[in-house]
This record gives sequence, C-alpha cells and structure tokens, in this order.
Amino acid sequence: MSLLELDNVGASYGAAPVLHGVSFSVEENDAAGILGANGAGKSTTLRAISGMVTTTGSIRFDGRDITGMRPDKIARLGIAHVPEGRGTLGDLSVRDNLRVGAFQQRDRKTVADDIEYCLDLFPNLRARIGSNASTLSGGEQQMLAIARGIMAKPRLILLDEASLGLAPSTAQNVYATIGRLRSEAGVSMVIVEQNAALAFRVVDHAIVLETGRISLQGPREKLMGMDEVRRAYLGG
Amino acid sequence: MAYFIQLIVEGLATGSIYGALALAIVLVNRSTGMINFAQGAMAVLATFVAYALTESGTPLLVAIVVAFVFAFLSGAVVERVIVRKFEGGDPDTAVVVTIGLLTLFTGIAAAFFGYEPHPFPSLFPAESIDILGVFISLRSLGTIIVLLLVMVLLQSLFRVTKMGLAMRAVADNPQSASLSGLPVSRLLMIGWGLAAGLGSIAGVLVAPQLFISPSMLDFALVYALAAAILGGLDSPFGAVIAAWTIGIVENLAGAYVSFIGDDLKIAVPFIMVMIVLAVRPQGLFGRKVVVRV
Amino acid sequence: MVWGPALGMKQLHASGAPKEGQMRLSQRGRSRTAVGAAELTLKNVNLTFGGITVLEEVSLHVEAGQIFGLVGPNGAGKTSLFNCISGHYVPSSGSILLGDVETLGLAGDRLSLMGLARTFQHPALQLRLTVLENVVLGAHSSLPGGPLAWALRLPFTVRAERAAREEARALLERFGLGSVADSPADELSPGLHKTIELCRALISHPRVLLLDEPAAGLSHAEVEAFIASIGQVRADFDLTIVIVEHHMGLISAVTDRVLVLNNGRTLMEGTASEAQSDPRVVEAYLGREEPTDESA
Amino acid sequence: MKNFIANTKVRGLALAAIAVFLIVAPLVSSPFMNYQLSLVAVYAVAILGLNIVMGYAGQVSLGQSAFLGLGAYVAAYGILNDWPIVLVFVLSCLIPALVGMLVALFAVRLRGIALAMVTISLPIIGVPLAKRFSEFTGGSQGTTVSWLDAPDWSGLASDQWRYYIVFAIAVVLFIFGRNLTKGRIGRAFGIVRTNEAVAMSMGISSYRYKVLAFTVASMFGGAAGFLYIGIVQYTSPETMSFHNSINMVVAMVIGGSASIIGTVLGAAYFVFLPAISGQIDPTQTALISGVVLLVILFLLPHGLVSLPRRLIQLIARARQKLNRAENAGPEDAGPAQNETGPVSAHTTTDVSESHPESPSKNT
Repeated sequence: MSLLELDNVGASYGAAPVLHGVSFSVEENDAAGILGANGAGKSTTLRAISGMVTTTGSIRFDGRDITGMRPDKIARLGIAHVPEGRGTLGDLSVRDNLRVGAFQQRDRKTVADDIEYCLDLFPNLRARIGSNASTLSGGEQQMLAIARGIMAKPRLILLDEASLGLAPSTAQNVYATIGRLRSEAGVSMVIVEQNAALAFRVVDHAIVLETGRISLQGPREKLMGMDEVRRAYLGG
Repeated sequence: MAYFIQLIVEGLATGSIYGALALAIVLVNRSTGMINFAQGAMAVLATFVAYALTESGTPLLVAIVVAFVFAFLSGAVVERVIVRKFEGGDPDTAVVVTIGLLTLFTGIAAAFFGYEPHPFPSLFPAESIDILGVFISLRSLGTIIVLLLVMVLLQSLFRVTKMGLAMRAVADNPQSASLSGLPVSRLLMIGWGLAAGLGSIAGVLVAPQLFISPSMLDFALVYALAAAILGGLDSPFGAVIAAWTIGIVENLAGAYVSFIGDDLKIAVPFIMVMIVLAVRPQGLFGRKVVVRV
Repeated sequence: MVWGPALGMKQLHASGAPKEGQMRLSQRGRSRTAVGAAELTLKNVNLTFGGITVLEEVSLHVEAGQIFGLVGPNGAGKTSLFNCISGHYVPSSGSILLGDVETLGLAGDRLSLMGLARTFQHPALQLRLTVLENVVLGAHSSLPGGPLAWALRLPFTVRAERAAREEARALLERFGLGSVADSPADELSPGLHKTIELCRALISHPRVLLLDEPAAGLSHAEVEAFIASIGQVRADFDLTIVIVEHHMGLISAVTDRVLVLNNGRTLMEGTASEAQSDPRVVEAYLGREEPTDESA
Repeated sequence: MKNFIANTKVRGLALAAIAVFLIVAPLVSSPFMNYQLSLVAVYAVAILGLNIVMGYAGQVSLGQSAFLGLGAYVAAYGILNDWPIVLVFVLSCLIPALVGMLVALFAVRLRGIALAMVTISLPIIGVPLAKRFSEFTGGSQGTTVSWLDAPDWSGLASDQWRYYIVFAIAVVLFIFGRNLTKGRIGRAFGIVRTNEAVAMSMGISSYRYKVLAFTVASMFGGAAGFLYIGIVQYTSPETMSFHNSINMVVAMVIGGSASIIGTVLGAAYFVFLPAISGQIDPTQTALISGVVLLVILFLLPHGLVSLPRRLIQLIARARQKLNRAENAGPEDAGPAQNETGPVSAHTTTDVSESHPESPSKNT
C-alpha cells in the first residue's frame, strides 16, 4: 500500500477547472517531484492533498480516504504542507512559529528537542529565535516555514516552490537541508519546484503537469534524459 | 485633596468598565483580525438576560453566570454563522458586518424589552469605606478588582497557555495555522465567545449605574474603542492602562474644567486619541509595523 | 507571454515608437523639464530600519539608456535599494540624482512627474477594472486639472481623457493586448498582468523605468520572450532601465552593467560577465558549486 | 461594441423613464408621499458623499450625520437671519467641508479602524456640542424655520414646490459627484483604496486624495443638511445622532457601495424602511434593518444594485453546470495517465505556450 495515493483527482477555482484526472502515488520514504510551467496546476495539486481546495476523485493517505477533509484534520494525520511564499506567522516570534508547528506534540521536552533539531538544520534561525517572523529575510522565512513543517513530525511533507525568490546559494542550502532531512528523519515528500535542476537533486521520481493534466511521469534518471524535459526545465 | 483622590478612584472604576469592553475588542481583534462594533450591543443583550432572570427571582450571581454563558454561546454562534464568511476579506466590509450586528443586537434587545431604561441590581453593596479620610465606594473598588482579575487571566491565557499560542497563530494567518493542524474554526469560535463573555461582565458592572436599555453601552463602546486603539489593539495590558487613563482624565476634566462639564466629557477620549495618534499612529503600546513593498 | 505573445520582430518595428502626430500627454499636460532617457546616480546611500542598517554607503551610476541590474543574495538589500530609488523608502542619508535633479527629500508621489516609473514584483492591478482603465491610471500625473475641473467636466479634461485612452489603447496594441483592452483585468493570466503593469508604467513617459523582479513567477518560455524584447522596449521608449532580479540568466542576457550587493554593501560594479567571474561574487552569491553537508 | 451601443440606448431610455416619473410623481401623489420622496433626495446626497469617501476612496467614515446636522444648523441659522439664500447654500456646504477637511488632515493618517473610531466620535461629540451652543442651535428643542413656500405664480402646493427645488439641486450634485468618481480623480480614489504603494508610484499622494475624499463627503453632507432644512423645516441634535450615521452606512452598503445608482437605492431604503416598519411596530425597525443588512451582505455583497448582474451570473452558472454534467463523462476519464509515456508533439508545444488564456481571446 502506498503512503499517498491520488486517483483521478480534479479541482477548480470557482468556475475555472485547474486539475483534470491527476493520478499518482508516493511510497513510504519516497520523494516525488511535480514539475510544470506556471499555471499548470502544481500548487493546486498540493492544495488538493492538504484539503485547501475542493476536489473530485479520491485521495488516500496511509490507506485512509482524506478527500474533502478539513485541512487541520489532514495535517493532524501527519501531512505538513509548506505553502509557497509567506507561510510563516509574521506577528509571532520564530520560536512561537516553531511551537505552533508542534501543536500536536504533548510533551514539552520533545518539543524543546525538536526546536533544537530545527535550529541545527537551519543555523540562520538560531540568531533570530526571538524576532518576529515578519522581520526575517525571504530566505530565512522559507527556512522557518520548512522548520515549522518539520516540527509537526509529519510522515509526508508537501513543499511548494521552496526556492522561489531565493538567491541560488540560499536555494541550494535549503535543498541540501531537505535532502538531509529525508535521509535523517525518513520523511516522505512531494516537492513542487520550478527549478527542475534543484528538484532533481532530491526526488526519486516526478510527474510533469501541463494545463492540469499529467503529461509525463517516471523515475528521475529517465526524465532527466529526455530532451523535452531538459529543454523546458533544465535550461539547455 | 480627598475629593481629588475620590475622583481618581471613580475614574479608575469607570475606566475599568471601558477596559473590560476594550479587552473584548482586543480579543476579537487578536483572534479574527476584526473590530467588533457590536461588542457593546452583544453585551447589553446578555445583561438583559441577567435582568430577566433577576426579575423572575433568580439570585443575582446565578443570573450573571447564566448571562456570561449566554454571551459566550451567542458570541460563538455569531462567529460561526455570520462572521465566518467575512473573515480575512475586505476589512471595510468586516466593519460593516459588525455594524449590521450592532443594529441586529440592539434590535433584538429593543424588540423584547423596549427602549425605556430599567433599574438593575448591583453586585456590590452601595456603601463606601473610609480609607484615610477618602470615601471610596465598594462598587468602584469591586469593579476595579474584577477588571484586574480578568486582565491577569487573559494575559496569561495568551502568554502562557498553548491555547493562547494557538489563538495568536490563528489571528495571524488562519490558513497557515490550519496547515499545522490547529483547529482553526473552533479557536475562532472560542475567541469570539470569550470576547462576548468579557463584554457581558462590562454590561453587568455598568448596568446598575446607567440603568439597562438597548443603547446603554453605545457611548462606552466609543470609550472602549478609544482605549483599544490607544493601547495598540494587540496588547490587553495596554488597552486596560489606556482605559484607566481615559476614565481618570475624563473624570478630572469634567470636574475641574468648567467648559467641559458633564455633557462634553465624552469629547475627552476623542481628543486624547487624536493627540496620541498624531504623534504615535501605532498607539501607545502597539508595535510599529514595517510595511514591505 | 510577458511582452506580447504573438509579437515577432517585424511587428515590433512596425508598431514601435509613438506614431507621428500622436499626442504625447506629458507635453499637453503638466510640463516636465526634459524627456528621454536620463542618468541615475546614487551617492553614499544609507538606509536604516529601527536601528538595523539595511544599506551602507551604496553608490552607483547608470548612464542614460543603459539597462542596469541590481543583484545579490537574499537579504543583501537589493529590493531596499530599489525602493529607495522609487521613493517608497526614504534613505537616512545620501543622494539620489535623476538626471541632475536631487530626488531624495522629495515626496514619493512627486517622482512620477520627474520621470520615474516602476513595476511591482507582484503586479498590483485593480482586478475588477478593465485592462484599459488600469493602464490609463498611469497617465495620472500627465493629465491636467484638479477635482473641480473634473467634477465640472470642463472641456479640456474631456479632451485629455480621450487622448489618454487612445494612447493607452495604442500601448496595449504595441504589446499584443489590444484585443483584451476592454476585458476585466482578472480574466487575464498572471503573466499578462506583468505586461499590463509595464504599459501602465510606460504611459507616464518615464525617463527611468524600474522593474522589480520581472521574471518572478514566469515560465521559461515567458522569460525567453522577456529577454528577447526588453532591448527593443528600451529603444522604442527611450528609457534607462534598472532591474532587480534573481534570475542570473536573465541578468547576464540583458544588462549592460550590474551592481552586486552583499549585506547592504556594494560588492562590485561591472558587467554581468565580470560579476560572474569575480571570486567574491561567486562566493557570496552563487555559493560553492557542490554544497557540502553543513554538519560534516 | 454592439453590446456597448445597445447598453447606452437602454440606459438612455431608462434615464428618460425615470426623469418622466420624477417630474410627474409629485403632481399625482399625496403630500406625505412627496415629503418622503424629497427626503430620499436629501439622503441620497448625504449617502453619495459617504459613498465617495467609503465606497470609492475606501476610507471608513461613521460620522456623516455630523456633517448633515452641521449643514442643517448653518442653513437654519442663515435663513432665520435673512441671509441671501445662495450664500446660505454655499455656507452650508463650505462650513461642513472645512470642518471635514480639518478632521481629515489629522484622521487620514490613521488606517481602517482608528479612522472609524475618530469618525464615529464626530456625531457623539456633535450632539452635546449642539446642545451647548443653544443660541445658534436652539438647544435640545432644536430650531424650526418656515420657508420655501411655493410662490403663487407656480400654481404648485408647497410640498410639490419643495420637491422640485430639492430634486433639481440633488440632480446637479449627483452629476458633479458622478463626474468626480470617473476619470482622473475617480481613478486616483480607486488606487488609493486598493494599493497605496502603487498610488505613490503613479504620482498620487494617498494623503491628499484621502483628505479630498473626506472634504467632498463632508461637503455633500452639508449640502444634504441644507436640503433637509428645505424639506423638514426643523432640525435638532437628533439629526446628528450616531444612529443616523450608522444607518446611513447600512443604507449605503445595502444600496451598493461605489455605485451611483446604489446610492439612490440606499437612500430609498433609508427613508422607506422606518416608514414601512413603523406601521407594524417601531421597536422592530432596528431588528429588521440588521437582518436586511446581513442578508444583503451574504447574498449580494455589492448591494441591491448588483441584483440583476448577480441573477444573470447565477443563471449562467446553472447553465454551465448543466452543460458540464452532460459532457463530463468522457472528458474526465480521459487520456491523462501516460505511464512514462513518449511525449507527443502536442505536449512539447504546450510547454512553450504556457498560458491557457492567450490574449487573442475574443470578447
């Protein structure tokens, strides 16, 4: 049984349909990528999984049907969605952001340990631990958003455009940490990324979306070898 | 001198009533980012519930507890059924929604109890005590103590408890908070419920003085808003300090500045707000928000 | 696509500069000292926010007609510098010259009259208005008359309004959006919103155009289209252009010069290729080629 | 284009029909009805002012009744002292405008809620102030003026005569108001409402335009006060009351904010709701008003004026749903699932033309 299974999932904003019959699955300790141009439906796919858009079809997590469930319930089942752009709580301190991430954890000691772990992963955050999230730079906010996701000890992380608006060196650091997180904590991932070169460092396999439909899917090596993918996403 | 101190204590007591309402406004603002112009009207309706109960022979304390519960539930229901749809939308629309609620709640109270004022029993005895030659009414003292208790409880709710943290998170960004598994919808309801409950405390404290009528708290609302804004909207502590200041300054101005007298006292908080905001637009205790382009 | 999808080079030339006889609003309306691309000079600009130094002694010089890039790692202060130039932030000290006019200390809303226009990273359009209305907004400074004249609909306001609408329509045609001029802006894709914003900036006849992350959120194809057409836009509209951008490919393809910032200070100024081969820049900006595990 | 022409024609016809109705109505209806209709015109002017500052420029104002009351006091005082009527009118516009501007110079530096708070204080302070200055205002009793009787040559009853005067002035003010909300100034109001950073880069000073909007709103409020004295012939501190202000905001939203027609609908609602509910039970007016407002906010967020558009939208959506239900079957079960499939030529071209909504879309 796969950890996450999407079967014929569709979604729309108001009257405009954005996704049509998308199906794929993610195994335990697996990292899947979603590639595609702007407006292809990548973010919507993640939003469908975390319950933030109304969907058709069926989405199963760990064997359980989560289609149509409220986002906070889905999150409590062990899915952490790190949304695109400002996913942080701007008026709260960095520490409080992390504490919010650990909302389900009951044991204070564990939470403290987890905060330490996150600060090791993202040393930049340590110096800013008492500052309001809104005063952080774009890169630091992105790190904080990911760290908050980790604090929930999820079985699956959904990462949306983690490199958007980041300088290349910062983006590389973020992805290096994501890779480390996977090997250390064994978290499964679905990664949406415009920069395919970065995504391919981490993912095992990927789907390519075009205007809301899957146009390609397969293991990383196979996709990287395809001319169409190289031209469209790897810049040469 | 004794008269002066007496004025200050009375100012503190009326300030405490504005403070309770201001705390409710701050609480709603924190949990939903809205300003509830109906806060006073909702409190009046809850106070009317207490009034109806005492009229039918229920002990006052029981009536007040029932009114608090009623207020909590009505606040939660209003949030769930009406306000929910407008949260996170256009803030001007949100203002209009709460104005609709203000009209609605005033309307409900008027439809059941009419517009003429009714006497309301006080929780505190009418006597005064003599402290070093200054006569202080037990009513004023009681009001001040109740408010202090409420403030301490609220501040520790936000600062210490996990629920307070969760409520702050939801106030900041409900969507993002829900992705961390926070039960957003329940937290918002609790926020509004608590605020309405606080309002009902202000209502039962003030009703013995003003007599109860549907528009009893209209002016108090303006004072409370002034206090909340002066206090910086995100700081319960600041709101109470500002409410006290307003209460004292208003009382002293009414007594010592003959032009102001009793009828123009209400101009005092307005002018204070104007002056303070001209200097510090973020309020006395609020943080300055850096707008990023 | 950003700069008008169906626009081949041929069309670009054909519909290039404003046609003969077409009225330039700025000449009819409020007068401006000069038109045409202007130099931009910053001297020792400092910016602090609540005690934190964001920019420290930044200087730069952009020749008239250049395309100039502001680059640097995140948090380096590019956007802050950009906002200082556009008047949205007020530097604590220094000097910003547009042509030879000091703009520091002027109210931000006066800069449009001085010939400065900008776009925003997230296009800020009025989505319920038509595309045309959005563009005409940009002509605000060049339209004559105050509230009374417009309330009374004095004839000169009617004429000026008509001219502004014609010019907006011509601009939209130039960028391939003529057919959607009367549609509400929210019916168009985010990529096209950037084009509408560009038209809104151009209708004020700027001498210096500031572009805030023009490639953010665009697909590769759209970025290609942008790169292909930006030079022509500069020539047609006689502009100096300053770009803040993360997309290194774009910066090296279109800019004449770049300023690299790091921690609020100038790291180097030069051409994009000089920047890319400068070891300091490589270290600060691009990072090491193979990032190693930090715990290792 | 065709649509547009048809639209102007329909509009012209509708306007002509309304004009004929407004001219004929007072000749055939009762004095009470004429009084009510005239009041609609009065409040339409006041609500138009409110709409300019709130609907168009996006600045919450809960103090409009203060300006209406001030204008009415100025008008009553001037008339009682036999000042020239034109001067009285000009002063009842200018004095409130000036007061509004002074308040705005302070207040518009505040955002949203602080602004609402400052404006809500205006009527609350205005009422005791009016009572205090009783030599000008007549104190709590208010002032009564009797003027504006129909001259003999007109052959009209006074209610009809007043109706025509008030309507003529209101129409002229509406034309000015409408012009102001279009074109250069209207666009500036719009962008100040939606995005001040953009406004600045367009050369628009948000501060100045907010002050302008407040000043214009207060001026319209004052003009409405003058008209109010023309129709009601009496004013008291109650005219300024906080509830009047609140009810005007409610009426504006119910009619439709940022809309000229919505303003008129709102004024009609403002005048007729108490008249109608008063016949049932006056204590229920507030209740009904609150319910109506909330229902409107839920179902028609852009007010009564958007009712036709909303209906068309709903019908179109229902139709679309029907169509989709018919076509959905084969489409959705469709081709989407190529396993590691070869990329068809079609797919690659799609990558380079990423936008589904190309600008060549016809309208």
